[in-house]
Amino acid sequence: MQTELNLFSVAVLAPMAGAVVAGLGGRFMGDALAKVVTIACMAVAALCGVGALCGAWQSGFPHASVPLAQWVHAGGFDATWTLRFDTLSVTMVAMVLVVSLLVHCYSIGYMSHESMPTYRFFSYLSLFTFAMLMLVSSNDLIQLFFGWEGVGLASYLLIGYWYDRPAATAAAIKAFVVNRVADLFFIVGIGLIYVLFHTVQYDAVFAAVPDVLNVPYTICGVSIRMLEVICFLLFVGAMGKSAQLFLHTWLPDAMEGPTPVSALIHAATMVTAGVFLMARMSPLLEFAPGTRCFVILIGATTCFFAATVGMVQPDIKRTIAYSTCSQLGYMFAAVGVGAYQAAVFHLTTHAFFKALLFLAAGSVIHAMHDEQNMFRMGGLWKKLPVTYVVMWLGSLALAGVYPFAGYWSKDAILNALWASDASYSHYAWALGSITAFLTAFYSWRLLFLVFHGTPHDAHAHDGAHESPAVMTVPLLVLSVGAVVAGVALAPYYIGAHQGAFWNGAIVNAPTNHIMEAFEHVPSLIALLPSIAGLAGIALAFVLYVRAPQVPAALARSFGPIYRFLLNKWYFDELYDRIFVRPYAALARVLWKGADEGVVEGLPLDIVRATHDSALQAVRLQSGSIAIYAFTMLAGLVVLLTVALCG
Amino acid sequence: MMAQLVFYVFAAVLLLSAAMVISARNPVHAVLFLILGFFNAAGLFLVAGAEFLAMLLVIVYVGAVAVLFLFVVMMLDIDFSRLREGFQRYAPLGLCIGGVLLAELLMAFSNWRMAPAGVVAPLAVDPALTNTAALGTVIYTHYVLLFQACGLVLLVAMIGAIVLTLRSTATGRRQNIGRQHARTREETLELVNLPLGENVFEQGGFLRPKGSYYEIAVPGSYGAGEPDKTETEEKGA
Amino acid sequence: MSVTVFNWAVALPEIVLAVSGIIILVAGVLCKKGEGFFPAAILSLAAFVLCGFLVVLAPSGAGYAATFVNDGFARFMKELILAGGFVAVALSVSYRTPERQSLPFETPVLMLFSTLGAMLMASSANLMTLFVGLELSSLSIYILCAVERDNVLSSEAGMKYFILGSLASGLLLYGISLVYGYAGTMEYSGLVEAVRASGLPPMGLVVGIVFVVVGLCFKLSAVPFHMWTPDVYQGAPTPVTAYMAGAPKFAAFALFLRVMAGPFGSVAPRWQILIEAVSVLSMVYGAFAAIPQTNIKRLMAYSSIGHMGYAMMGLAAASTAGIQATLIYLAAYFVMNAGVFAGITAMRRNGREVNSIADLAGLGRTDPGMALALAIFMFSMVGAPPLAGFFGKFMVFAAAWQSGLYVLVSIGALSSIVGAYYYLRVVKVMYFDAPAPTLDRPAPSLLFVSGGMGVATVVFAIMLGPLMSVAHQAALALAG
Amino acid sequence: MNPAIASVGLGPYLFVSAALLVLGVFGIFLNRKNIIVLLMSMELILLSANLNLVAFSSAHGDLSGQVMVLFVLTIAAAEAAIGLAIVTVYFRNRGSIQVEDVTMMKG
Repeated sequence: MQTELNLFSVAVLAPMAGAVVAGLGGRFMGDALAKVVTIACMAVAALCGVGALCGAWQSGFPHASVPLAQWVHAGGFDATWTLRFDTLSVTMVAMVLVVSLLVHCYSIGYMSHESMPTYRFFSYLSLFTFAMLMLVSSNDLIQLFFGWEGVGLASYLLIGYWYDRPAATAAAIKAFVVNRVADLFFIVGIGLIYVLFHTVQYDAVFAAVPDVLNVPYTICGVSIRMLEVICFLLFVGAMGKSAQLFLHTWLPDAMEGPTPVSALIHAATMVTAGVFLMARMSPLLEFAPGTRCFVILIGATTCFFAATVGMVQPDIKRTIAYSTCSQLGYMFAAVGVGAYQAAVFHLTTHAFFKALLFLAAGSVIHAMHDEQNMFRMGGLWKKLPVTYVVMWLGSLALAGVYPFAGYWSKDAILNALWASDASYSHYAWALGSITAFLTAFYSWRLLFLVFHGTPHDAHAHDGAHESPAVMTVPLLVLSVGAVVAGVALAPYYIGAHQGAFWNGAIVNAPTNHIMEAFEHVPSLIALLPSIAGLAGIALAFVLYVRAPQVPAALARSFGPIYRFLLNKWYFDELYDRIFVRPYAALARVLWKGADEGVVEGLPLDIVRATHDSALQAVRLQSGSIAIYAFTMLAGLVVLLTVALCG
Repeated sequence: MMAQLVFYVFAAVLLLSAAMVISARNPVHAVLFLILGFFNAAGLFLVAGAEFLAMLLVIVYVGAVAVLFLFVVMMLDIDFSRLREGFQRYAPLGLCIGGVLLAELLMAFSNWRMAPAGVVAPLAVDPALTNTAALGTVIYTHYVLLFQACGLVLLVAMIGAIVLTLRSTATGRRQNIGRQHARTREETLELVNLPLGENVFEQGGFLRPKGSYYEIAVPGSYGAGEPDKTETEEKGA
Repeated sequence: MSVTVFNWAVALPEIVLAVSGIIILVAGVLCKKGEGFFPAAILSLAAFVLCGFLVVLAPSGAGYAATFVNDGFARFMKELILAGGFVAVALSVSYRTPERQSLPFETPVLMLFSTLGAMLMASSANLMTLFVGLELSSLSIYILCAVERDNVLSSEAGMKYFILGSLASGLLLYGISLVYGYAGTMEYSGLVEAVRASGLPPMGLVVGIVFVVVGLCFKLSAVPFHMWTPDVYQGAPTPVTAYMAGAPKFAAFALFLRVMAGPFGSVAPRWQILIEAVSVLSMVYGAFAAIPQTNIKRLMAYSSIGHMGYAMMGLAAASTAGIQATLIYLAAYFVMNAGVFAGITAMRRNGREVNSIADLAGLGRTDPGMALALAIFMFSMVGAPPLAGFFGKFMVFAAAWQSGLYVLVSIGALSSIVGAYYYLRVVKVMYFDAPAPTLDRPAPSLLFVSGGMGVATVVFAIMLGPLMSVAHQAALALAG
Repeated sequence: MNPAIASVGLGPYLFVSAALLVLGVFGIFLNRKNIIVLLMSMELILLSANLNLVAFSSAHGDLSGQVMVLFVLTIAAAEAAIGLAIVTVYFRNRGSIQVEDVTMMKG
């Protein structure tokens, strides 16, 4: 047991070592050595992570914790650096590390054309990984928040890595700000947890849940159950990180970062943090049905919304980004109905095929010399055979075609949605099914546009070539995952062995029987998503291979809808109107009026008044003895009068 | 009754002369009024039974201080025609404030209360002694420290007067009285025969006295010849 | 003629000082003309040091038929006064240069006699002692102000100080006569009984107290009796200004505390409001009027007006803690003030004295040591921790707060913010302005004084413990 | 109490001294003429205080008031000497002792 804990600690901490060494010493040790160091650290960490997972699996997933150091110890408040060792954290750590290692390797090839030294990039990648590991292995909410913010910081640094591109900087700031908005809610939620439980340590909090079920919280005269409020706040925090509807706007813009970063953000780190948080907080969430309804609503809507937008995007990376958004919607919908296991399962499978898709897309972009518009590609399948094959595998997994990874997890979620008796769950099921169709459609739209048809840019087409091995090997490894992860893991994550597998890391309330119920849905219902997926593939084939002129005609005839989708439901414009412009106007007023007028002006006015009164005061000092004597006498008379009257 | 009459006469003259001191145009007159005021104040002291202080006021104040004022006023050679007439611009306001002060003082004095008897033992006067003897007894026993301190005050005043006003540089002409007395007729006069009908110019102008001014002026003062070293040092000390 | 214990030894330091003054005077007269200054100054310094020891050694108790008292309070104040006199004489040594012989050898002697008067004030147990001591001290200062007799500013300063000072003494004397008229005695011990027996104090007594307060406020240069201060500070020779900003102020405070806490302590509610008003006016006026100043001596005049306002806050508190706070404040004021004046005395260019703040420009580069010392003093005057001024301000604020004088404390805090403006302007000129032509190298005695005071200002916190306990004893001796 | 002052009473003395004080004060701050008059006004103020002291001394039958007057006279003489010396020095420097000319330093 101790061995696993040691491996686990190394797995969590090794990326930090890599990040620190490469980041601080990269200038001195040289670019190549820095890369080697980070990748070596990551490899060690990945080995340890997988080793810890295997060890834990063999010993039946015991619960343990690894105290590292004291942190905050102030009054009644106590927070220590502790690693939590249970199924959820171990699996997450292993998954994150594997994906991250592959992304690191891939980056060597992808970043080889950079003119500047790239040790900074690798250091950031390791830092990103470390922050995510901190997040998933946390044993209390404060440490979780540390990781949470670390992820936010690293994402800001990576999205804005090409800091000489204004769009990249703007995207980085956007990601950071949107996340800050969500984090505000999150930290208020943590604060309320401390208020309610007087601790932020998971076990203590979870143990005390039954005692505080009906504690009321009065806000603006309305009394609500405090647990609901807490869960709602935590979910808003998760919405920000996981790019759910209304807080999703940063995710597509984040594509301004280098493609490996996108892969990392979308597959293993960052966006999955929200889902992880929900799973981690399952003991609380189980007793907040109101919030869970809201979660279903948001999750399902996001799922549908993102898929519709993904259908019409011309940019290869944005299409995949919206796909992520959509898949995250599935996961939240599952959380909403209480099928946390299904959510985490989909998270895991999704990590493999989404990383695969992104890295493959990166390979395409790399080959096309940074061209991202799919309408300028075409007919590349002969030039990029490996990429073409893995893209197929990834798309099959994404579309949920049997027996690829996505099928198992997506099917489980849709079944759970059907089986659940929560309100909105059927709404979610309906939207989810439609989305399955749309997902398949836009995936093959991508495939056909990029790899089939006629090349639109002959020169770029001729220059295109297959990526080097350092990039293709990670693709192949991930494609294995995308094919087998579902069938291999399904029994443990959601199937017969799930109780023993999770061993209490995820809690279902005694009244929550969704994990049995979803097995017993009618077979037609269970088959529907696969049928929808195949139909989507067929439609894409018809529209983009058989009759390539139809999409343009459709876009023309359904102009308003097309533009509505192309502009992402006008969310950015809406936010610009509602938040950005009023805020900018307010800021301008505060700047010109309040700051320059009052904050700067007032002291100046005070200074002027002081100086003027000083000059007046000095005028009294006329130098004349008679005046001086007169002042003294006047003072005497005044004091005398005061004393006599007083 | 007699005492009252005397008091009111003295008091009236005192206040009148005080008023003249501050309003007289000529400072010499002001000093003279001040002397008159001191005399009357001495009278008031007498009425109150402070004979020694009354004498002191006359002897020290009139005899020394007031006369010192007179000397300085005359010595400073003030151009009276340049002296400004009247009072300061803010005189009305000043009068008001002075009036308030006077009113408050009179209010306080009109019902004067003393500390309850017996709380403090007075420094009793031996009825057998005259006022002068009684003061002398106290000054040299009880208040010897203060008496000596007053002596130091006078010393400081002396130092001050010397430091500030004594000059070793020549500023004016002073007579060498001894030399002047020691002169003989031969040194001073020279009889010359003037031819009838001629004026002095035709004889070569006026004659200077024989020894010239330099011999009769104090060495070191203006007009003297070469200053004598030893004598200047003596003066400097 | 009651028999009283004569107990002459209680005034031993004063006697020794007086005798040494006379000896130095005679010695100075015997020296060759123009060469008496240096020996006279050195002998005076020695006399101050000797008296500093004697003050500690002299027995406690009343003497001279209860006109004189020696107690912890008197010792504390006398040591401060002697220190003030010592520093002033030390500064006058370097003020006099071969090219500039304007100070006669009587200067240190007069400072010595003035210090003697101030010590008498601190030890007074009788209104007569108070008056005689005050006059001995003041008359010497009148002469000292005008002592540069060929300098028209010096004689104007002497003139102004003399006329206004005599007026103040006259008012003080009038007040003494009224107090005497009420009580029938001049001894403090008798006054205490008489005032306590008065019940509701009669008008005459109140008028007398106000006159006394006014007379003492003049010496402290508290607003509105401060008018002489800037002109006299500017005109008087710099060592004399340094003297005036030190010893006489301590003596006046000694009197103030002694008289107000002793004889008039039982009618505190009647005079407390006056002190509060004067304190507020001093703090505010001192802060504001200093802002447009260009002459550093005038600046220091307004600064001392403000400082006296702060120190009076402790008096206004009318408590033992308040007295203690005032004593600490005065000690802090002494170290920083003496240091600044050492710096001002050092301001010479080609042998000629310069006094404009602009002459300090660039001192941070041309003479970093002196600039650092001056900056320390300025920050201390602002009240920046952990320098001496901070503890002084903190103590008086705390004492006034405890006595419920919240308005006073808030006004004090505000005016010290305004005060920071002009103190820090000096620092700004020294470090950030384009350098003026270099000043001459300061004389060793100046470096000694400013260095010593700089160290004292910085390590004041370390000395604070013992100082507090001594000040506490002194305050207890006073409050009884 | 001394018989003479008993017949006059304390009050008239106090009134006279109050009037003398106010006259002296007026002399100081209303005068535009010359500084020596200021010095003389100062003498009036001191005289008023002396008058008070003498009267109170008699009224209380306490000698210390008269002793005080003795000291005050001494000090006043010294003060006059110093004052006149300063006036002389000033006159030598400025050639004038007009009250309104003593304003070289101000502000």
